[in-house]
Amino acid sequence: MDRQKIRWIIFTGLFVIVALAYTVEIKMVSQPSFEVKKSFDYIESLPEGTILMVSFDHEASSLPEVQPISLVLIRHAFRNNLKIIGLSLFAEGTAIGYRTLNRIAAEYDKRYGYDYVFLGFKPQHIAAILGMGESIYDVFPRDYLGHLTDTIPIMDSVENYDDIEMVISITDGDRAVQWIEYAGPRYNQKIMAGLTAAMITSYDPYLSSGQLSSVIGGLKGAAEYENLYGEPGKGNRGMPAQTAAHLYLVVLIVIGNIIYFRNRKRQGRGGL
Amino acid sequence: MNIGVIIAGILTLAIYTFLYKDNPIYRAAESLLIGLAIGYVLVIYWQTAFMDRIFLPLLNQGDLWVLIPLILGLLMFSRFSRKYSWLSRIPIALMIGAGAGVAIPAMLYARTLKQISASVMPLIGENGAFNFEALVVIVGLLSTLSYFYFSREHKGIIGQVAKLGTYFLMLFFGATFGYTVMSRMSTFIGRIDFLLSDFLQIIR
Amino acid sequence: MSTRLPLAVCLVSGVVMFLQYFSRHPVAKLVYQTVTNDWWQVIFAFTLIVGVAGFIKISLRKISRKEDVTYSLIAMGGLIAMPTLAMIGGTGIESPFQWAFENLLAPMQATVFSLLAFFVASASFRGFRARSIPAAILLATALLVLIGRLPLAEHISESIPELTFWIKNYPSMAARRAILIGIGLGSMTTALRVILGIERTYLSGK
Amino acid sequence: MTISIAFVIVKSNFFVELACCISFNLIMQNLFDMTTLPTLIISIVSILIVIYSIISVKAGKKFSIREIPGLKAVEDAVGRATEMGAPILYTPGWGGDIQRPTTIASLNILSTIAEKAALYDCRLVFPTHDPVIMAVAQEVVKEGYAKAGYPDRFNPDDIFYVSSSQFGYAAAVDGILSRTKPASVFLLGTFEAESLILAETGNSIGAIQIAGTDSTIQLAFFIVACDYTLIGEELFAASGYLSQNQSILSSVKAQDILKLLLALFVIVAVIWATIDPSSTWWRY
Repeated sequence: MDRQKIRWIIFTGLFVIVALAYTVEIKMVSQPSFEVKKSFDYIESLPEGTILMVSFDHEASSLPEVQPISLVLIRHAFRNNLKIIGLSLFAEGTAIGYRTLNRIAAEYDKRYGYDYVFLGFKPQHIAAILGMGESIYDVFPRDYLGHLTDTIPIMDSVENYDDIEMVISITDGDRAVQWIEYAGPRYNQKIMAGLTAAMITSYDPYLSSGQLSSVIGGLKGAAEYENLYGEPGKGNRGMPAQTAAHLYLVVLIVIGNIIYFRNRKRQGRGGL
Repeated sequence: MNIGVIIAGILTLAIYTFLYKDNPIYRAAESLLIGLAIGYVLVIYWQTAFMDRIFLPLLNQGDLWVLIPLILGLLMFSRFSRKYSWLSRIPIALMIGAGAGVAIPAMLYARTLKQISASVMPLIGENGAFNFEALVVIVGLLSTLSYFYFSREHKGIIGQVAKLGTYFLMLFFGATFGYTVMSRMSTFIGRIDFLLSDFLQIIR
Repeated sequence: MSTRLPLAVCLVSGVVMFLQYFSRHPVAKLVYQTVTNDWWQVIFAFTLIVGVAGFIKISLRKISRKEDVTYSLIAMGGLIAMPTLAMIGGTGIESPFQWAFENLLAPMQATVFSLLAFFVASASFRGFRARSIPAAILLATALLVLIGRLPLAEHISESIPELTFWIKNYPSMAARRAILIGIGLGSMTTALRVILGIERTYLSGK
Repeated sequence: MTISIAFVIVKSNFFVELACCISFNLIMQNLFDMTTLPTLIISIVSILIVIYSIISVKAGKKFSIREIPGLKAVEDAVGRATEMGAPILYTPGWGGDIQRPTTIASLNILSTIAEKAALYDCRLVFPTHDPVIMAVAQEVVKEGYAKAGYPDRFNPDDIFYVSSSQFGYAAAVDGILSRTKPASVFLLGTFEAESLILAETGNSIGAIQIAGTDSTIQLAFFIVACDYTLIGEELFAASGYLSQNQSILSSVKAQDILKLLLALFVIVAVIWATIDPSSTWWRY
């Protein structure tokens, strides 16, 4: 069989398997990882009215992977009556962040300006991170909708990081590193990150050094968090498909090797 | 159904036709993608570079410092002329030189010192037990480093150690592959979610 | 002049940026911020115009030669559409610019990204063959981690996720560190040659 | 007259003030950040070793490095493209910019390949996401063609900007790969997620692929999908090996010396930490 045909078969197989697995609703129970449990317990422990800062530091293309994380985190915060200041240090994350916050706020009857606010986007991210350590008003004189920041009720009690319990950076790259390196040491700001699975290993050094409080990584992290939260969402929904895709790869690798060794035998080079 | 969802769905399928082979539908989508992406970047840079960094500081605050990057930027336009195109080497030299200056300490710190220091662990733990992990890390680090030793052919002892290094490298590549696949599959699942729930509305 | 001036600029900017790293003085931080955040961005923006002009030139030439006319027109249309929409309706949340981004550009980018899933599958089929000992190690680790990352794994055996975690944190981490150290040293010497003006490929003329 | 004198006084006062102000500031503020001391020490040691090796080149010393598998393939790759009458595609990846030393190393390799391509009259296509890299690459390739003695074979339109968007760039390069069907593909530089999109498409058209990157995550994908992969530092060594440029080779030698010193440091530190677990001098 020629190479092209084999590719088509592999591609079609993946498409069919993932699409089918996505339509079935099975709850795949898994032990939450230490990191996810730590994140959940921390948010759970906060008293009502505590202010969190959620930064949507990702591009639109990684939305499928990071949005389940931001959805469940914001739901959890709103359910526990925590307040959220949203912003974005990545141009593409801006509209996404605003829409996500609004959508979940509507589910929990939260009011813009009182329970949450969206500050918008700042391009020079390092300057913005450092600037907010002194005064959030200076960095964001107006919110995303153009209101003067100092007239927004939720901002009454907020001046800088001293008034913010934790910064949660939802990222597909190294923006959370900049939060860690700039807001962390100088302003003693606690930082949590929601990451794509591919980025998890890059953040290991910061976790082990304690500079990063905890992480929620990938669809699997989101699913685990949803289980702790008690309401399955997009993370859980994706797990059967994720499992099917991984198993499909395992099967492909095994078949590839069977073919390879059979051909080798036939060519008389002996077995293993 | 929302017109935006219909268009997004059609474009999604158009890109997927590439998996069959290159074809006019994919090519049209690709051209549109490239054109829109360039247009998008132009708008973003118009706002963040030209407006925020040049015109607004210059006109609103009378900040004359911005003339330096402005002139450096304009020098890039010398590339349109054959005779003066060498002038564009000045801003390029600034970017390359400054980049190199930043890179030396940053690379030595993050990529060398940090990594070396993090690899050092006592071989005997606090409870007096032998720390197998510490040994694995130190052997892995040194053997892989010897793989990157270029001054001598990989023969004899160096050859053996470097060979051990390649085994560690393969462990790393295998593990990274396994870890990264999860992300890659998630993005595809995201598109399937869009196609099945938003576009075709087969599932809720 | 055409070589010396750029070399001088390269040397000075390299030395200044090298030194600022070691200072906590506000002036040093200001220099760093100004050069990396403002100057680089502005120079890049102007160069972008040069690059886009080249792109337009090639497209127009294709149109005039009547090759790939449709595709060139589509690309040019997209290129003009975004700035035009931004000029008409701004770039706010409800603007047509944002609409075009969310419904045209973003889905296509996400779809190209998701092609990776398919390519991971075809590469896995072809690339993981136990041809030699290193290849077998690569294969075995990849299989183990693929399974170990699933919720399913702990139902098969507790030790699979543990072993996955162990490989990631010790042997794999050790190899990664060695790669990083090598890259760090290679980057450092390259950067140094650039600053000293020995590396001048970028000025075309070694 | 009075006005000008007054002006001078005011001016000199200004300078005095400025000087006072600056020196005061310099003393009061942290001119030197003590936490960077270890970095400064290793920087100085490294710089001295590199400079020493460069000086020994000037003094006539010859350096050579071991063979790197994959680099032999570079010559074959250009030859293969020529035989098949197909172009070569070279791309430095989406992850890098001109400020990154890796990009410089990649452009060094490009210059060697351009020379060979000019010699064999083989078309060299270079799509990029970064207009600055495009501008520099045009110069590099032009020079390569001139060096080979065929400046007229150089076509600046073959080195072009496609799109700064990661997946716009990936889609464009995929399109170019499937349409121009290059016989050889070089993926050398800093890559991110687009790595495998390009490498698998390159493989599907049957091109011979030589990859090399400093992105540790993407290395795994290149290893699986490409014919030859330069791992991390090999990319830097490759630019010296291919061009036989003595200054680069001497740097590679300096890197080896530094590696030996670092290895020694690790061994001493581990023994020390084992004997005295409370020691921290090696920690940074």
